[in-house]
Amino acid sequence: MSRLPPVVITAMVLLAGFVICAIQFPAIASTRVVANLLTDNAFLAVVATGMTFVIISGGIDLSVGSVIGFTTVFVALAIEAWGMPPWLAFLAVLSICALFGAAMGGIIHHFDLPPFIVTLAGMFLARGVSFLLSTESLPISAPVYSAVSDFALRLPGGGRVTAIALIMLAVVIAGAGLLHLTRFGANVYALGGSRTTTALMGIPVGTMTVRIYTLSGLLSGLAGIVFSFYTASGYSLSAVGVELDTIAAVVIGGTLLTGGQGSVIGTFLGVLIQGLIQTYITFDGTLSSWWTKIVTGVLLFAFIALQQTMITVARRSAARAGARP
Amino acid sequence: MKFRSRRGLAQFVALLVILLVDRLVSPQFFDLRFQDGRLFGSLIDVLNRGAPVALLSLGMVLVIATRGIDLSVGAVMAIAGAIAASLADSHALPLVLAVALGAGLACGLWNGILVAVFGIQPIIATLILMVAGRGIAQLITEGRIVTFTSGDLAWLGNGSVLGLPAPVVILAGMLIVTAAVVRGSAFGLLIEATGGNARAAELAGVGTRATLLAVYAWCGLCAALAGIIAAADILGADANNAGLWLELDAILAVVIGGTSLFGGRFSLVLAVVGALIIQAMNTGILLSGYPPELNLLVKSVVVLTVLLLQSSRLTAIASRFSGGKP
Amino acid sequence: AQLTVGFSQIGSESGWRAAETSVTKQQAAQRKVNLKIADAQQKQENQIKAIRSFIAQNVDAIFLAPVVASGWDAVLKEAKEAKIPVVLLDRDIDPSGKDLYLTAVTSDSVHEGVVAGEWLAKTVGDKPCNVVELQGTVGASVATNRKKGFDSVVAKHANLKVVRSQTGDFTRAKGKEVMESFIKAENGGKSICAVYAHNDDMMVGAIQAMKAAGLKPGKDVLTVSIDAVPDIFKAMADGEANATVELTPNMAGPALDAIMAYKDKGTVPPKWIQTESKLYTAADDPMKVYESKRGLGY
Amino acid sequence: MPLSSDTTPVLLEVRGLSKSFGPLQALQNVDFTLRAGEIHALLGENGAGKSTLIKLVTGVLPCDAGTFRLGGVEIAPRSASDALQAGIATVYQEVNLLPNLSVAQNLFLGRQPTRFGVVRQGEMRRRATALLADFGLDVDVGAPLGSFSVAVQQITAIARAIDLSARVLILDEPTASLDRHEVEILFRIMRQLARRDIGIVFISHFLDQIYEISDRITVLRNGRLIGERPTADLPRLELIRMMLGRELAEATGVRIAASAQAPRAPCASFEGYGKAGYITPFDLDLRPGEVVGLTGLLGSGRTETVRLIFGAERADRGHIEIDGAPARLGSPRDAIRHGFGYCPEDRKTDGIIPDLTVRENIVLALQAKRGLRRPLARREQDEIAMRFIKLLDVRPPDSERPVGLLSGGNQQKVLLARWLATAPRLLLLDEPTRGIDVGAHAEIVRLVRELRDEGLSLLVVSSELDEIVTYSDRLIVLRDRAHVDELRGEEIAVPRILAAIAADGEVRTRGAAR
Ligand SMILES: Nc1ncnc2c1ncn2[C@@H]1O[C@H](COP(=O)(O)OP(=O)(O)OP(=O)(O)O)[C@@H](O)[C@H]1O
Ligand SMILES: Nc1ncnc2c1ncn2[C@@H]1O[C@H](COP(=O)(O)OP(=O)(O)OP(=O)(O)O)[C@@H](O)[C@H]1O
Ligand SMILES: [Mg+2]
Ligand SMILES: [Mg+2]
Repeated sequence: MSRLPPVVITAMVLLAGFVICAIQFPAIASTRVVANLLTDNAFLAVVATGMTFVIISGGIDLSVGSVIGFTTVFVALAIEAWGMPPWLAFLAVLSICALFGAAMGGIIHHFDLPPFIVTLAGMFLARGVSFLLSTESLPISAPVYSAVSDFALRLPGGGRVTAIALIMLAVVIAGAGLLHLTRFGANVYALGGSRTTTALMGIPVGTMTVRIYTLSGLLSGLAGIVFSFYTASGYSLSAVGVELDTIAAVVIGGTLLTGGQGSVIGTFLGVLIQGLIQTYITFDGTLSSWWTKIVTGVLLFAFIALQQTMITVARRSAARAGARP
Repeated sequence: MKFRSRRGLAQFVALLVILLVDRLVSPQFFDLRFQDGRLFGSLIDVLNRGAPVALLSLGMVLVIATRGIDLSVGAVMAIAGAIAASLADSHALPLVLAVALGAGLACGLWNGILVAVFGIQPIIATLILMVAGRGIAQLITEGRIVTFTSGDLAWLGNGSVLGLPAPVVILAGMLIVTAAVVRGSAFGLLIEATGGNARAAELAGVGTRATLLAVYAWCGLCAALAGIIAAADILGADANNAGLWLELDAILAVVIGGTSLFGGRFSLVLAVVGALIIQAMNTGILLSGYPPELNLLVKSVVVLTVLLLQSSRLTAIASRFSGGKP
Repeated sequence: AQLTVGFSQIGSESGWRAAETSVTKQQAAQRKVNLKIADAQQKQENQIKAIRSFIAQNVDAIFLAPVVASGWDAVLKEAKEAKIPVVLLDRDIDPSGKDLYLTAVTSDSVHEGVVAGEWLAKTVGDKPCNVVELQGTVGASVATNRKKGFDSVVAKHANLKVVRSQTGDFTRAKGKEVMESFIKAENGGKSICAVYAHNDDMMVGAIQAMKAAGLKPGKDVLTVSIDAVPDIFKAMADGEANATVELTPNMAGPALDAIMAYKDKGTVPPKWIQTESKLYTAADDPMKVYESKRGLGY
Repeated sequence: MPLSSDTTPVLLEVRGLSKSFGPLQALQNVDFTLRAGEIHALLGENGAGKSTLIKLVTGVLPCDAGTFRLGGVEIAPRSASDALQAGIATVYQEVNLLPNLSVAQNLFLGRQPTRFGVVRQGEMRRRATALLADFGLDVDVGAPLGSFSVAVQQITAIARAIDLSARVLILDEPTASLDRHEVEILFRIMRQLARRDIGIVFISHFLDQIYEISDRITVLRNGRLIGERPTADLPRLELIRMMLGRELAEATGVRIAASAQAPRAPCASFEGYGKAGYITPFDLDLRPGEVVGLTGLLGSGRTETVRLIFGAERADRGHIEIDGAPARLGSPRDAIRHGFGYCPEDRKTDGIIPDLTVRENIVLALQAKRGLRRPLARREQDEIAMRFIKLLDVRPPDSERPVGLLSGGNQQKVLLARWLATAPRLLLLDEPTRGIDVGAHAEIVRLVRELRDEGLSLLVVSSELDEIVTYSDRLIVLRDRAHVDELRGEEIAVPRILAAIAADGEVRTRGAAR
């Protein structure tokens, strides 16, 4: 194989980064830290999986962070204040989020509006509704929550693969399957290639658009539930700015923002790269607020530059290899 | 020509409608009075407070016309403001401005290099500076609000020319300069060609790289100017909050101004109108007296309404119902 | 042996926060404590990550300035299992976590609002007074509490009335913009008797707006705000501000003392170490306070 | 050949179809009748409204007025998928499917074989390979479509439509980028389908092909129906008159060589010029007042040669002399500075800028050459645009129309205009007549000769051998990305070229991925 797929390159970049971090802080190379990486970024990976579909289809969803915030507030209120059984609260909030996504998809398609702005309005709306619901941070004390947070697969070396990490892994695997193995997934790529052409090829573009944003809404809701497990609370200001982290993870994972190319596995690796950057910074522990930001930026740049270089090199050598008759 | 004149109608109508709604929630909205040599009134506030975002959108619209995006403008604002405020009391204004604007230019060039030379996707290339840039700004101020007393710099935020606030005059000047640079030369055509189809433009001899570098640099410059005004306004640089999330407002302004995020055709004036639409909405919210929990809800409804007004699909449906020929 | 303390700081969203960070560093250095600061950039998830990584690094104690009140139980339980004492700084958390931390060094932000309100009530006496309020960030617990405290005083005085209340996001720029619109909406500011701001930064912006509109803050319009950052003392010295309620940036000092006593002698500190919410007015020699506060990194 | 007569049942009936785009009446009260088992050619000049008619029939665009009946039943498709469901499969003009998907996915998009909801990749590839084998195409169906040449993409689109077509198959200029061999295969398959009573609508500007394959012809002009005739009853000249509304001074068929002057000094000469993995090094002299033709099978390296010469691709060996002095061609800008111009073959991705107006597209290269600081005044731009719109007869003659809204052939004319406006000394034309109607075709051939006589140097790629022999003074034959032969003077004739192309005795299948 002379052509390395971008995913492999991203994986190699992640590995290289991990090794470098571990050399500097040996404690990083422990199952505990690796398992924490999964748990801490679980909600991000879930929402990024949905975002991957949206971006590959040529769209973008800025509402995800707010939807997560809304979900945590709703779940907290539903369980604690309105006395809903948790499963019902989850079902309700997932339906609301899916509907919300569907509505945005419908508006984008039927009125031919740019997704960036429609979902930006969605972002304002979801955050606004959570403010209306409650501006306080609400603890959730339902037994499910302590059960879920106590559950963990213990790894040798003190690592704990928590329930939310498992949920996340399941979502990533299911998402990868949906994207890469089904007709639906093929249509998502098709949309990203060209909307008009896809329509001309007889794919119902409108339905697809609605479904894709529904999926993103649904997964944002699920990410919100995961987030509420993570913090055992609901708060209207939670997950502010997560949309940008999510987009960054997706793009670092090799998905083209212009659509048509990318993978869920790549996104997962992108999430881990971001998590690694943060872990590195916390381990360093000497950075002031501003140096934290600067170092985050520099590391982000380093990863992307490394990735870009490797892709260029791979492409060159592929061209070389193709040269021989 | 007919095509041209109809373009932009929706934006001006939207602005007018929002101003009228503002008048409904606040009866004194259109009142203007003259005091201490300058005009006072909510309309002036809309212009004055809208100026920074309008400045950002002047740069942003060029970037978006090339099919790019610049998320770093808010951070660049913070950097320029921090530099200006730290130097203001010890150096002459021209030097202060040169250094702050130079920093903005450098930031823009950095973005441009990542996008044009290294081929990194614009959103991620500028995300790097969005994150690190605010850190740099905070590094300059060490997280404090750096205040200054220099009247020269303060004038840029609080002074007035012929009764109009200085930021408004600066905005108007910048709009004219940008329009002159872009439409007075062939730059505008090259930008639109690059955004419309970069491959084809390159084959037609357009220096697409140079074009990209130039627009990102210009965007950095505009952002720096906005940052200086923001610092001058409050007589201090608040690196933590200056320009925070304003990149989204700027992008919103550009899109409301009818420029597609997929590049190509752009309009400077309409981008500024877009920024004023956003500010008219914000000012209206502040004047309305509704509880702040509602701000975002109102904002989302207004944004959607303005977008729907512009949607060609909706006009088509409407004209079908009214029976008229489109 | 030298103590290592991990400090999960919220971020650097305001001058006060920067001061808290730098004072914490000073206090740790004075006591020769090794301090590790993790800056969470305003995100709870980052704070949780930071605490986990402190646990992984086996620090001697953890300081936490929680960005929100709830959601700490799981991670604090982990800290407890690892036998690492946790001290809350600046803000408290929900009661369910009471036994998960050693002590909390905080001020009572509802009380701060009350102090501000009482000052105003006392100053205006029986005269009717229309107050405009500059709130902090919507949803931020400090904003909610400072509003709650102030409102409780207003409710007791029929002559006090909050006529407008809008968020200024704790920033100068927004404070100025919102105040501009208050002035327009309230008859050129003539019907405004007092401004209450949830922090001093917004008040500094509001003062600028009032001056630009030809009002005389501190005289025509009373001002009261919270935090006691240096710049408000300058305004006070110039007669443009009336009162501020101090939120001390030195939470770490008492916290470090408590931890050291706990580690050395096993002294269990009280569950809540409340810092003083001191009221400053023009009578407190603002210039002197200004000078003394300037070096603290605000 | 199954000749349908008026007694064969009507399959698709279009009545009173009208469509306007703003002030432009693209179609006006057009009727169209397709019978079962017939191959029906739809003809007309560029911009006559052929593609628009197709898009209305398949519901891609809403029509202003008109009815459709399929097999006697009224239908009103509102999207391409409705049309597909009704049994109408279409290859739209210049829609090259989805370059980012694999060939197999493109062929089966929306109807992939699945088991428990999972696409059976192996099965799909097997079927795709078999489907393409019918067209003599042996490609890696797992590779992205975009890595193949335009021709392979075109064949894939045709194969998809043919596999889908239940009752009606519509082909809008399917042969524009195919060579003879593939056209023959396509025609064989079309005849098979017609025998199965499928009705086929065929659009093309190649009159030879029309006479070879079609049973009946409908002609449109300026959005109006001019007439419907059985092909056998319609002489060629009469057909052209119907299409153009005037006589065509048909000079295309005759070969007119350059006036036999002493050969002038080359304006550009390439020596050992090439790029690994792209094209084998070649030597080439280009002289003023001379047309050099490039010919070969699809994928033989013609486009590659031209792109290298224009600097769109950087050579890694060899040198260039321009006017006798060594030069460097690192980018298109370098080439343009030396007075080169290049009309690319893929006008959609490499040529037009759809959002910009005809005027802006025309002046773009000239403006880029002049540089930023010497902007063309609006008046100059209008003047230039109008001059070329007239010269090349661009329709509609509206310089302020976004070029993306022009018909395919007219877009091609705009591209030509772009380069002519720069007054080049060397013009590289890659398939300049693709998708251009007979009238304009003759104009372009005439133009090529005129430019040559004015002293321009031209390098032209064309798959149309009949065309290329009429103006080439020298003809380079390519095979497998190498220049293998050069024909001059009397050697330049179709049979001789065919022999040279297939020198190793067989016409090989092609289409390896990049
Ligand atoms: N979407 C559109 N908007 C505006 N005008 C259009 C649109 N589509 C086509 N037209 C115009 O309608 C006319 C008919 O175009 P059409 O594409 O049907 O021509 P055609 O006969 O297929 O030509 P060609 O042989 O060049 O492909 C042209 O003048 C074209 O500019
Ligand atoms: N196997 C291939 N490897 C690399 N590039 C290819 C390959 N096939 C096609 N291309 C690219 O696709 C485009 C079209 O090439 P094509 O194969 O049609 O070349 P050609 O010899 O010029 O034939 P024609 O001009 O008849 O299309 C060119 O830009 C070429 O670089
Ligand atoms: Mg056509
Ligand atoms: Mg070619």
